[in-house]
Amino acid sequence: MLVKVQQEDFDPMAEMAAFPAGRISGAGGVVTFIGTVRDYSGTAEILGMEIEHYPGMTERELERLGAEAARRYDMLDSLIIHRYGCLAPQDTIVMVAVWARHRAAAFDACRFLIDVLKTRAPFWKKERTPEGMRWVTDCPGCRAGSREGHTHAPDLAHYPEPVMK
Amino acid sequence: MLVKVQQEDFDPMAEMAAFPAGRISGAGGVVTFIGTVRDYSGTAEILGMEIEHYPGMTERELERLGAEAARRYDMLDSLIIHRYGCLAPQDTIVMVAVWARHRAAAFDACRFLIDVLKTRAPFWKKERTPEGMRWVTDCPGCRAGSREGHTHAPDLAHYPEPVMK
Amino acid sequence: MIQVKFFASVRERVGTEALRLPWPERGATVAEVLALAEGETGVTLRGAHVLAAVNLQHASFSSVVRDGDEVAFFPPVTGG
Amino acid sequence: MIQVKFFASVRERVGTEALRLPWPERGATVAEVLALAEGETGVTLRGAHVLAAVNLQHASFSSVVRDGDEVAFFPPVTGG
Repeated sequence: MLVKVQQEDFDPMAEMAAFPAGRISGAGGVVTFIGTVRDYSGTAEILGMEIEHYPGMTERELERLGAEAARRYDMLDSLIIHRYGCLAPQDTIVMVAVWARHRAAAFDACRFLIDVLKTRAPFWKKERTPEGMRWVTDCPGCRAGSREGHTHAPDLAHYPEPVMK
Repeated sequence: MLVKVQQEDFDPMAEMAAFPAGRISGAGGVVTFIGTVRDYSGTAEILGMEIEHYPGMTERELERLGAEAARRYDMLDSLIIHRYGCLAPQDTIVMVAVWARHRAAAFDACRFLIDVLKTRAPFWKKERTPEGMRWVTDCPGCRAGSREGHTHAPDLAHYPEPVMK
Repeated sequence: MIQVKFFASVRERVGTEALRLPWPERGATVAEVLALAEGETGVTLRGAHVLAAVNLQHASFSSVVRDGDEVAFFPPVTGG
Repeated sequence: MIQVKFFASVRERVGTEALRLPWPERGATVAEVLALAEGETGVTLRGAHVLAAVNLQHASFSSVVRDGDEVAFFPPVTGG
């Protein structure tokens, strides 16, 4: 597995082309998710985004997720690249690529990785809107403004179940 | 939707970069499947592959599948490229890319497209092995050598159900 | 007139890519076109793994064929 | 000694990125470290949406902290 956490922009296909061929020989396919900065969020216009992260923990958590995906699915290898810092609309934030002998495992593992990355990897987005900066919150309770009525205590011993075929 | 059926090799990321931006504005992500020629099939070594197709019907069928995916999923647009002719191991055979506002629809639609493409688009693979050429058959009955004991009469009025989230 | 096309392993078994069959005045289904093609080529395809298309669309063997249609016979597809 | 780090909206509320707390000889859980940090900074975090990590791994508030550990507090993550 290869994990990169970086400020610099990247070319997803060049990264895939540069992936060590010996580790994915026998691959029948690769499934890739590429996430980009949208220029809207809800009803607000998004002028840009700042992504904060927890250096050290980020890389470690992404590597754990890559290992967990390899344990769960019949895949050959994976590549995860995630940016931090200042991004503009249309910029690439994240890419996840999974090579496998058969496409079902590649789809399952890629989807698993992006799903758990969003719940476990220590990145935080702050959006720049015409009204100013605001932190993105993905918790329905947070969005509703509740502070005490709900909890953020996930069962951290267990990963979410993958989307099975 | 954009469909290309061609003999020439192609660069998946260049094709994605060239996709009309106006048709995918608002995309939060793109899911891509890229299928490549394996250098083995079962126990046999694969030296190369010839892909035959039905000119005219192929394009039409792929366009129908693209329209069906857009009907089923909250996606923005899709790109399908499929090669025919002589291919070598590691060559790209097919790519399917789906842009969507949210990743779930992009994953679902991309997987739907490659799954139904494999059952409906009129392509036929012939593998070159050290023992000679052989047609690929994806039917368990065919693989077992049965000629009369099973049928190939799919219910053509209905597409297979998509893999739902 | 009916234009008949064959693809892949079906083409190889029949030994030709295409045939032209005279239009049978009483009409015909895909199955009947296949029977006519078998008579013309001397190769039996029925019972093998043959799918059909009419005018570039997948079709069942009971589909009705019209004068001028293009009817194709081929094995299960294996693209992707 | 315990190294405490804050990230994102939690960091902004606390007004600092990091604290060093003396190691409490009787030991401590993550919840107790948070209480010590609240005392130090005068900012209440309990009841807000705060998650924790110990030594770069997600941890629950009942996890035991050891001398020299790095304990981090942050809001729910929003990457990807």
